[in-house]
Amino acid sequence: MKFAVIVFPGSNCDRDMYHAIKGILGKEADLVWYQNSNLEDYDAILLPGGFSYGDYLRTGAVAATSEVMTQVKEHAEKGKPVLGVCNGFQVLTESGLLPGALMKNKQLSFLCRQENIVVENNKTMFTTGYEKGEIVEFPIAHGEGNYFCNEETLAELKANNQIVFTYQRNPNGSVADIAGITNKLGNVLGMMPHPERAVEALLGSDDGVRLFESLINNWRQAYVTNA
Amino acid sequence: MKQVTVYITLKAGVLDPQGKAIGESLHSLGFEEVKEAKVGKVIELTIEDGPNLEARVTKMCDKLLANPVMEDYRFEIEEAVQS
Amino acid sequence: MKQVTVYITLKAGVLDPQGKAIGESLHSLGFEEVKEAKVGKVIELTIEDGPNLEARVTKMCDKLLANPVMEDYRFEIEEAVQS
Amino acid sequence: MLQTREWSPEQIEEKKIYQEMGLSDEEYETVKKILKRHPNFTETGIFSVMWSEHCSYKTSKPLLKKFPTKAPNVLQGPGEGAGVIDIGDNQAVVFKVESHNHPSAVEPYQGAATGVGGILRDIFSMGARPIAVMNSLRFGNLTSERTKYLFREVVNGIAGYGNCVGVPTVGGEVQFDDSYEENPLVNAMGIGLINHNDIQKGLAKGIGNTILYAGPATGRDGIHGATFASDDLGEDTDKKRPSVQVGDPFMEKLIIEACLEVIHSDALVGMQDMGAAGLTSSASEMASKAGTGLEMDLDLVPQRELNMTAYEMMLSESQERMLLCVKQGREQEIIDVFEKYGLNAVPVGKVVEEKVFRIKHHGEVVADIPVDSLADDAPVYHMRSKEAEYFNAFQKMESKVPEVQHHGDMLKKLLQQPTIASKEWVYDQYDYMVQTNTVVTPGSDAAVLRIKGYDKALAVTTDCNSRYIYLDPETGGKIAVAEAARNIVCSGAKPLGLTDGLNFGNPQNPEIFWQMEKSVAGMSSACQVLETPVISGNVSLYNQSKGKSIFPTPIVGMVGLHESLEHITPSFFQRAGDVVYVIGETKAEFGGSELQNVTQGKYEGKAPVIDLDVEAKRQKELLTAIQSGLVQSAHDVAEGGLAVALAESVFSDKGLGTTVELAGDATVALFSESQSRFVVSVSKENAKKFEDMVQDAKAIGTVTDNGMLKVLVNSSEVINDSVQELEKVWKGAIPCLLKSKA
Ligand SMILES: Nc1ncnc2c1ncn2[C@@H]1O[C@H](COP(=O)(O)OP(=O)(O)O)[C@@H](O)[C@H]1O
Ligand SMILES: [Mg+2]
Repeated sequence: MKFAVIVFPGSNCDRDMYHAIKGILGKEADLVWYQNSNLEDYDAILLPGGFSYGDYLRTGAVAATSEVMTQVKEHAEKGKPVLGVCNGFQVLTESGLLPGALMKNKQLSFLCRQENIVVENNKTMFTTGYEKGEIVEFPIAHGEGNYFCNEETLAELKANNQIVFTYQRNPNGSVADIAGITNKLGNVLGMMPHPERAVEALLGSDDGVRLFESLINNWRQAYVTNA
Repeated sequence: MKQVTVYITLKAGVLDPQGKAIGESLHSLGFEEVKEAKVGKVIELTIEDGPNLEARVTKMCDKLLANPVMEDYRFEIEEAVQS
Repeated sequence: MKQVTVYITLKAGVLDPQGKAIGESLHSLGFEEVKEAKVGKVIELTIEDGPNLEARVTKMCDKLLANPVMEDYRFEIEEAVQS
Repeated sequence: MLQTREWSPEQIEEKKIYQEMGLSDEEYETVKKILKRHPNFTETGIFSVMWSEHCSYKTSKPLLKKFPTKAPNVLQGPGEGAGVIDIGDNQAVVFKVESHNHPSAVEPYQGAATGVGGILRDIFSMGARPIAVMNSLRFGNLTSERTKYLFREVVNGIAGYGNCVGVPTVGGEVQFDDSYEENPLVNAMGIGLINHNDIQKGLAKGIGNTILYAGPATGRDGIHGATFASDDLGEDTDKKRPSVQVGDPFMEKLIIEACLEVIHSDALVGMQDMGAAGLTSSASEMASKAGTGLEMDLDLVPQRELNMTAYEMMLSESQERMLLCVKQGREQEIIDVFEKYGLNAVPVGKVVEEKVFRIKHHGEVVADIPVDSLADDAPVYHMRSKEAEYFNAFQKMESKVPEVQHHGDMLKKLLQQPTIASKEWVYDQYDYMVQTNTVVTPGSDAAVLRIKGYDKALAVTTDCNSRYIYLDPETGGKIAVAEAARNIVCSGAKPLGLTDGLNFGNPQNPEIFWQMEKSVAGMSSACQVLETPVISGNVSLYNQSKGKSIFPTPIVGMVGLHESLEHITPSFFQRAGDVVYVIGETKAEFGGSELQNVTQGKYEGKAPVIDLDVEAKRQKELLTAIQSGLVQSAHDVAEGGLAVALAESVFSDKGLGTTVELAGDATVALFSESQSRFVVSVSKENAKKFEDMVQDAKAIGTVTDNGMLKVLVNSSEVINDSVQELEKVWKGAIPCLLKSKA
């Protein structure tokens, strides 16, 4: 299984994501510069955290208009996995791959710390390695992670089981404590907490390993075992 | 040359913590008469004249400048002052 | 009730990285006709009527709303529309 | 802005325009001698910034010479963008501290932000990837609205810049004292990691080679910033205000990546950032260091504003700009790398044999200066030094023990003093985890960063208790270095070396210069004994306003090496049942203590005594014990004394407590700030071995699981408080102060 970590100008968790996949999980991964890229050969696309384009105008907004996002959309339409973390989540909502928007934290300041995250849906290709209702520890580090959507959208998210992660103690004002959601199909996950920062006990938590393992196992079952 | 001013404000019903914080600070400075504060953005664009300017600015707003999930926008077009 | 709209913009010569990024992004979306983009803030205040409104708003701007080292401001006062 | 019109060379002399720019009469005469003519307006500006304290260290140079700067593992000492120390495996650590005090007083958000940006450029201009930043801050008491605003905005600015560039802010310190009311201190320390063969120098070598300008266009930002930084913050600061420098961390992030890519090209000869005094200092220093000269054409310099003069371009401090020396004919290879990141890189000049600094603008030579005269030949002053009156008086004072009625209440009070209180409000706003190396996050003695792929880690801390230094500069200087080393050792690392940020008042005042002299002497002797060379640093003088000087504040930024990840040791207790030790004896020492501040509202008397040999011995023994796997936790005793150190040792989510028994006077035992002490916890099984190894360790109690902090003195209970309660007031203090109305 081969991962692409998309690097936008201003991405800054790209190397951390790469380290998690390659260094910790031992899978193939490339850092793919956003320009002149070709995503066809990759099985999964990872949109890392950071401040693409300085987060100027709105977080993720400028990156969302870049050509590479058209390729990411095509990839997603084929049902292949896309994971956006932090700024990656913001890019996904801005580009319309996921509903809603991410606004300034309600207390207005950047917030960095370990958070308890509840696994609400363990049936997605990203979360089969967790128990439903399990509480995991992922770090957060964002100034604009306050998930917002209107009531209709929220009802839809709930009805389709698209809410994958919630905060045990809402740190930023997100609607319905939302920390991560998928698209309807379930192959595009956007989340504010950083699973790639939670892959080594030495750094405080390795709860994120199972997220990547789930992805790898589900991919193997879908594309290798049945092939 | 035209001067286009785009005003971007949060949609009604969207929480505006920044506006709230400003309102509170104004109160604590003694400006009790302020009932509400809301914060938005202004983007001033200097644009070369051409046909369909309005339609093009609308496109810029829809594609990039405003996020329809949470924001409304409006804009004004004026002659640019020469500098 | 009055509706006061405060426009806050960067002083001339102060670097506006945000405006620059927006301008470049508009270019890459094909809006080559955009020569310059600048970003500012609008703050909408709903204020109880009273004497010296203008002087008071000026004070609010000087004390809190604008940063005199980097920003200029101007404001408009209108009758508030009843809601 | 300083001036809008350009005076003629004769007018500059007649009207003494040079004085406004910061040159003294004698200095101006020297310039005339060097040039053998009158300097023109641009040249006068160039001399004035290059000869400002900020760039030339003209008053501090003689003192800086006293620092020990050499050791077998020092690969680069002071003189380049940052110092470099070997850490084995062909790797090295790069670090430096930089001040941004004056800009932060004027515009706290941008001042602090650009401070972070500047120190990062010092790091990556050496070719190193920045792996962490620290910040050392000083403000007035958190009671005035102005101080709260400065504090909030400075923290905001550091977060805004550091988080965006993706370099973790892993620690620092904040202290609050009256003396910083008008003149806050904002010092930032950058740390980078590099392979030996990647080390770059800022050299313009090779006659005919090209000088490339990389980064955003030049505007009229911060013109005369270096001079401004070397001047008092007076009443007329508003008028003198240079147009503010605005940081663009997004731009910096692109520059970092481009520069770190460019260093692998052998077309690159040298690289330096444009820091204080912008194009002038970077260009002239690159030539001067290389023994060459340099010609530059300002028409080629990218410009953000219209009609900029040569003077403005040479003195602008627009941010995020770099200057590179590139092999002739191979410019395009380098330009391509910058273009990949959407950045400008343009040739603006070339290296020449004649040792000259020659600037052209609109086809005319606007500056023609012997290049060495700007750097090496800058004036050096030996200032008059005079022992401070107050020092004499303080030395004669009897040391007295402040009166404390209820020790438990006093502990609570101390924990709420902003200097002691939890800094969570600060560091929660910093992304301290990005790059996924931060093993020990802010909130401990030193931050610890592992090095991916190796069984080793780096420990980093900044320290400086300026109250002691004020009372007794020499002793205080020793303590600052010793305390930094203590923090490194507690984390389980061996101190490697340090960088210093010397923040003082006006050196023309002999008593201030005496403070500088003495604290540098104290620091130097501690560096000798503790074997920590000074590899880089920064000087910020004239930190005073309205005639009031700041406390002398020579900040120490220290880096240490964990030889194995196994050695990483937490600063708080780990397990109930462990034995609690205190290393070192406690004497009645309250001069400059937090207790003195709380009970008397001022600092006076003698600073605590320090014996450097004892300090070194204890640090060595403790480190050996840690490396032998005997230690569960180690924490140094600092502000607030043993009681505060014990409280900090039980603050964690483990629900632990402790019961300890002390002897002697309760106030002394609990709150004295005697030096060279540590609180250590050791498992029962290892207790004997630990005691054999650490001679001055004394068992005082045990770690409990009852969540209570209990202290008995002479067998009677003086404190028995819920740890949760204590932690609550400790954590709540700063947010609470920020919210409360003046
Ligand atoms: N300005 C700051 N930025 C980041 N971390 C800070 C800052 N100030 C304090 N801290 C963190 O809070 C902890 C306690 O700081 P301090 O009381 O200065 O410790 P010590 O006395 O042990 O040096 C340290 O881990 C330090 O890194
Ligand atoms: Mg400490």
